[in-house]
Amino acid sequence: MDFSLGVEQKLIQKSVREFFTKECPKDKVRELKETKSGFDSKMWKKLVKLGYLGLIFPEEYGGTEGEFLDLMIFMEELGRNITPCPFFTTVALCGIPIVKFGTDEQKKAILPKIIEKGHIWTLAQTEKKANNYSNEIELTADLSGDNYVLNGTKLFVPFANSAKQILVVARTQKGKDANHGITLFMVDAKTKGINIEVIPTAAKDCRCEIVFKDVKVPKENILGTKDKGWEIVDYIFQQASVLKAAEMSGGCQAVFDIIVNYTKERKQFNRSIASFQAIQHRLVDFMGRIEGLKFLVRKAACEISTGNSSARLNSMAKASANKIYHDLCYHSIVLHGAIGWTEEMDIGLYHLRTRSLLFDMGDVHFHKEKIADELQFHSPAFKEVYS
Amino acid sequence: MDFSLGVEQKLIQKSVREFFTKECPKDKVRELKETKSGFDSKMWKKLVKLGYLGLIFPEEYGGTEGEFLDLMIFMEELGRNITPCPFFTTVALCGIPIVKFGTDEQKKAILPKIIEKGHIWTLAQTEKKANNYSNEIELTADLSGDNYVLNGTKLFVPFANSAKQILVVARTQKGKDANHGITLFMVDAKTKGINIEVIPTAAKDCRCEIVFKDVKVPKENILGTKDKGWEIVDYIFQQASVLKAAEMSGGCQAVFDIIVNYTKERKQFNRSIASFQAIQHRLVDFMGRIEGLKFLVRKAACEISTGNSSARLNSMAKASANKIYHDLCYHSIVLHGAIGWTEEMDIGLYHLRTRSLLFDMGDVHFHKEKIADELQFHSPAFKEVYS
Amino acid sequence: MDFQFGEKEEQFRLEIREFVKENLPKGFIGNMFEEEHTDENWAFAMSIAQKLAKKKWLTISWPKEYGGMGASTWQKVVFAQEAGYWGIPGIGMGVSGTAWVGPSLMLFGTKEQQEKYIPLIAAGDPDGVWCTGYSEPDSGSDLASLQTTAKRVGDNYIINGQKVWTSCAHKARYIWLACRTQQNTEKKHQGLSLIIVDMKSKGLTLNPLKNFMGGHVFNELFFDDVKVPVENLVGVENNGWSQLMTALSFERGLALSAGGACVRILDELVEYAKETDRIDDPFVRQSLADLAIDIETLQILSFESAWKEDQKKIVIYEPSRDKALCDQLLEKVSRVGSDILGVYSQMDIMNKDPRWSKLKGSVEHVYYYCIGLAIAAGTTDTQRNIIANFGLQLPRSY
Amino acid sequence: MDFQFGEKEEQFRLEIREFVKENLPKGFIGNMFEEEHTDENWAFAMSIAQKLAKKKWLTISWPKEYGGMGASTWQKVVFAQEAGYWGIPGIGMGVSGTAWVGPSLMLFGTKEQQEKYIPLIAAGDPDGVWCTGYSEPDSGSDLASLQTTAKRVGDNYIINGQKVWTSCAHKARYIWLACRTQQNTEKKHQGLSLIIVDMKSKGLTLNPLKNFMGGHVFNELFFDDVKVPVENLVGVENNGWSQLMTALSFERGLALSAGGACVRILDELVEYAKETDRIDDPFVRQSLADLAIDIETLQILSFESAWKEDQKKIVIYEPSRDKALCDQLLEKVSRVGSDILGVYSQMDIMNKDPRWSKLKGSVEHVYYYCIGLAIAAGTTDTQRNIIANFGLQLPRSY
Repeated sequence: MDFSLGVEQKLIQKSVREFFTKECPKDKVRELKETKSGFDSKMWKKLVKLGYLGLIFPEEYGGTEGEFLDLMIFMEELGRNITPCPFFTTVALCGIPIVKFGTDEQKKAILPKIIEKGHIWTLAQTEKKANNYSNEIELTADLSGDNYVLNGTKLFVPFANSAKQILVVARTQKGKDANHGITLFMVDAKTKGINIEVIPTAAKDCRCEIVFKDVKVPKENILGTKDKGWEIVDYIFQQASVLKAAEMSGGCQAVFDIIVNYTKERKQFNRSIASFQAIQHRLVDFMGRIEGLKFLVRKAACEISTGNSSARLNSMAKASANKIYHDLCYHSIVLHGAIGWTEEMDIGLYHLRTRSLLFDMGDVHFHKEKIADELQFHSPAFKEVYS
Repeated sequence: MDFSLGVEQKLIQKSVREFFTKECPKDKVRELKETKSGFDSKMWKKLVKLGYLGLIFPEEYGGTEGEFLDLMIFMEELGRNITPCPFFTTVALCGIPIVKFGTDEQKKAILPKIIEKGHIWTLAQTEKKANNYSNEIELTADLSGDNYVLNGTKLFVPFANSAKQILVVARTQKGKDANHGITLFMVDAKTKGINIEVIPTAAKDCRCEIVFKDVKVPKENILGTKDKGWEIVDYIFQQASVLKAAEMSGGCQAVFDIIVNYTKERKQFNRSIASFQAIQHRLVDFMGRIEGLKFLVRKAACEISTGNSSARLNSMAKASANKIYHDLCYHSIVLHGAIGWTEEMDIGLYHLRTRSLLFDMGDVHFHKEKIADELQFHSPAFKEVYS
Repeated sequence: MDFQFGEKEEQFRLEIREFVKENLPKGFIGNMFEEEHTDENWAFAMSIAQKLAKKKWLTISWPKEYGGMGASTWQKVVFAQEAGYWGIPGIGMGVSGTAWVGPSLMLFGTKEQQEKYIPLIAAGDPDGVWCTGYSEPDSGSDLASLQTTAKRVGDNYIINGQKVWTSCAHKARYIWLACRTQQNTEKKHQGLSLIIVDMKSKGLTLNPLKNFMGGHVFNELFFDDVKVPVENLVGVENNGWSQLMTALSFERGLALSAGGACVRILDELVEYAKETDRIDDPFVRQSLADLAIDIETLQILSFESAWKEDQKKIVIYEPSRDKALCDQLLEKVSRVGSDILGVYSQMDIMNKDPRWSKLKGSVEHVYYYCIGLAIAAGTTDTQRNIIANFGLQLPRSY
Repeated sequence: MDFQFGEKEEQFRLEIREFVKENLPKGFIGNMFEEEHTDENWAFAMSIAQKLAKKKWLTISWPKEYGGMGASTWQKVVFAQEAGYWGIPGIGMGVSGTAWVGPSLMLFGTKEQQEKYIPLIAAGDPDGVWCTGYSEPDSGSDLASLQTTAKRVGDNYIINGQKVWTSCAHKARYIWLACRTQQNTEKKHQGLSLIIVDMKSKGLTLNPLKNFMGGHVFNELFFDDVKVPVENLVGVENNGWSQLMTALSFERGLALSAGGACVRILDELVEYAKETDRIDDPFVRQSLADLAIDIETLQILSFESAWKEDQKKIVIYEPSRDKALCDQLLEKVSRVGSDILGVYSQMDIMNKDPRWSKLKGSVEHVYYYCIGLAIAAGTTDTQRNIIANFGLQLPRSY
């Protein structure tokens, strides 16, 4: 067992942290909220130039073939700095499944453009039920000649307004088993019939509504196998849950640093408020939870890295992140007193993201249900030994 | 609005508190755990002599026709002193429904014996599903001549080993609607075929298993109407939930007094431990919750007293009591340190009852479900005004 | 014992609802502090304030001789509940004037002050809008350590210093200012005074402090040799602390209106769950029931506090108890409500769009504003300290 | 990074499970402290202890030269986990001897002491059972204020005073006693010494302190002119405090075995839910998943602490962090487990009947014993104070 970061990860942690601190200070984060694209395209280009988009993609497509762990560390730092950018949507939600399920042709056509040109991708999955189960997928794709024709509406698709390509989860067949009959299409965002509108969210993080009206997609643009797309969605969820949890874990660490420093410095009744026991104990309880989260996420990522992805751990990571993030932000702002509520303090920037982070890749309830599944079908040691 | 106790209730509160303090000090409570009957029959006789068994029963049957509120205050005091005795089972679980649903003949035959002779009754409802829904009732009662023949098993029936009579919830008809086909029988505990065994519970509060094997019960011993007994069970639950919550509310008040006094007196690091902020804030949070519980219970009882029984409030009272009781006992014992864990301190006596109290008359989940029903079918003010 | 409102109060409740029906847009949900965000909101709030003034409800608790309604405790309770439930805008015109400036002036003000300021407040006049200058950058919970000075020079006070977290200052005509009129006193709460300052005074500058959601509630105020006539002193010079404590004690009823607001959100969530077919989801059911219990508990406790006041019993820790519970309840209502709204809980509260903001954005609004409320008028921890000291007679821990 | 045990450890785990299969009754779940309740339990525990001694597992962390196994950190971790999961009785023979008396004697004991006491412990001998006398009626969290005195008279110490909460004293042959050998020192932690006392000594009386469930773990001990030869002094006279602190730091691994015990209960609860057809109940599912998350979290943190120790990193607040989380987890496991067991959670733990006690009563056992554990070895609040001071470098708050 080894809890330390490897040389590679330490390097990434250091460089990414420096990069974000320099390229995207908190005032920039504030400014970006007011822009249309929601992210800094110059910074994006630098990220591309530094090769981060290819961090874990195969060398043959221009990547550096790093480990999944490297990506996890990248996401921790992204979350620590709450850097708004379409990295997660491009790499985690689209790049990773393309590497796994794409044909060699598709990969050759797509991955170098992501890695070298910084093409932005996003995943259009959520529909109005918004429950992350396959029964929410109602957007239809019907074959007509050499094309599929897509009709329906996707909601809260991150950075769709900047995306070059959209990975669309569509229904190609209806039946009893909702998991069956789902197909993933890679769709050019400029295709006729696509209408994209930004939804006004608290974080101003460019969640979009996409209306598909008779959108024609060539049939070779299917990712994976027709009707079996839900497997891909599950694959995406497993890894992206951990990466989103890493982002949140980084965010929690940053918020915790802020509040510990603030309570040490802030004086009332001639004492640092960190000397009040009620405050201390609250901080202490958060510290335990945050450290637990950090290692849970890292463990889940480690298992993915070594090819032993654990659905149980992946869901635990995200559920755990969800359980902590809100509480931490709420109490940290309250501990600041009035100043914590102002625009000028960074803490609020973290809290504005709480709700979207909680729902991205599944809420607590969703992930606990997944964990319960794992528990149900696991054979306990005592039954084996005492059998 | 008036939050003060009426003259009558103050009197009852004072006399009952004095009575229990004198007749059932905590060492007696400890001793009684080790006895077969689990209660002090001498004290029971005194309670009868003082007329408490007839507290709210009609004068014509020998009662004093007090309000439901009086009974609620009685239960608060009983809970405050954790006095073990079959008062609740006799009065709340059996006497009250007999007054409401019994024929005049039945009432004349039964109530004076309860009030003047202290006959002990209990309700046999729980079966192995133990969920408090009608679908748990599987004990059958089949008509055979002038008798019903009962077969089945009841569990955790309080004080059945001392009861003269048992009110048995039986199934006289099976069908789609589990609520239908339930009938309540008044059964002499000495009837042939009844076997009663005490279950070893933590509180040693004489929860019994009753096995019914071809037990003959005369058909005139039905309470209320055949097949419509579930209405009676519901009626019992409504009122008994509030009374059980009152018992728990009294218990919470007693535990809170104990822990506040202890933390004030106990010194560590040359200070009263009540001066530590973390301890203070824990006590303060409990105080708010306990005061809230007290008034919630009293309000629910008040509505029953005035004939406006509210299923919503009744369930809130019990759910709220359940939510507080465990937490309070756990933290109070921990705040005591090691001494709180010993037999000699009273606090443990309260905690030994936690689990049975939580399940008596329904757990939190059960009552929240009832509240949700009420919410669902209530028409909100905004819809009416803005319609 | 009796836990029901009387017929008179229920009648009054109907009257308030009639007012709501007539004066608020259909389906309206008012959110706390929202009226101060924009000029448009404020204008609407002031138009309602004037209608409330006509009913004497704007100053419902004031004696009739000062233009109030002279309402009974229970009428006030009903009004606070309903105000919370409907979110009636303009209800306190920024709170200060109606809640403590008026009542304090009745107790401590000169006849001239009473005649000049009180009628403007009672009428819902724009010049009857007040803000309150207590907090300073280095004195929040520790209020007595405030540093803004008022120096007597001839017939004037010359005021210098800084106030912060002053809500409604950008809408107020006057500020109710706590400042230091004597230096180097033995104890820090000695030598303080309350002074009325015209917000149009020379040397007074206002810096808006937007909250992190973009809303404008708080302000910073800088006093740079602000000259104020001595007749603006309220009560006795250097005796400000006890007057200030009296004024603070007028700030009640928050838990009552918050209780009403919570009932509204619960009602709306139940309807939302029904409309979206989620009412049968066991988690939604249990969550809603859980909220219902906590809301009922807060309400009953805040009624008890009102009852004690009505009975002229000594009320010391109860408002703190209610405030602490209220802080926690609002957080829970907003969190659980957000969980029920799911992805729709991430909407921007400054930019509401009926296509996206469910329940008119009220859940998200409480989600962020419950934080502000937990901080305002003494943090939850400060309330706990008060309860520990005065409710449980425990030694001071801070 | 690597979060898996190595092959060697997994092999060791299998070996332990083989031992369990051979030596424990089928389906056995051992509960903490239960072995001290009755003579019968104790005899069984000691029989297992002797078998463990043969494997060198009784003193798994001791160096081989003292009769230990000299296990690696990760073997120790695996053993602690498995011991918790299976509830292997006799594992520490009342804890004191194997956990700190032995290791302390290796550090501070004379050669004679080492030769006399250490082999008895390592062999699982009844004379190798120890208890520890630290707590006194007026010094719990504030240990340094202890008052029991040992006065040097010739070649003896004469001991007077009282100890309390002494677990296992009724089974122990020796007590590891902290007492005051010098009066009126400048600081209260000066002048303390550690002395070995034979439990059969004249003047030493034991009063059992049953817990409120009827279990016998704690005792009171009265020392009335108990004469102890000076050679029973451990280490340096009046230097007891630092030795005592060292001994306390040996008391690790509680979170590891508690984690194992929690996994077992979770496993059992899942099976119970399956058998009783409650596994599809959404509440049962969510509760079980919630426990699984918290258990995994505690385990990973306790592994981290072990890793830091293994890496010779300075471990200061981590054991406190793990203990605080462990206290809370045990409470939660027992509460949620009880909710799932429903009416069956009210069973008497001293009078288990397989007809009524589900999961062999283990949930109820934890339900009551988690309280004792939260109190023992520093309450949860004491741990929080330590973490605040040493983990977060916050000022002392107590």
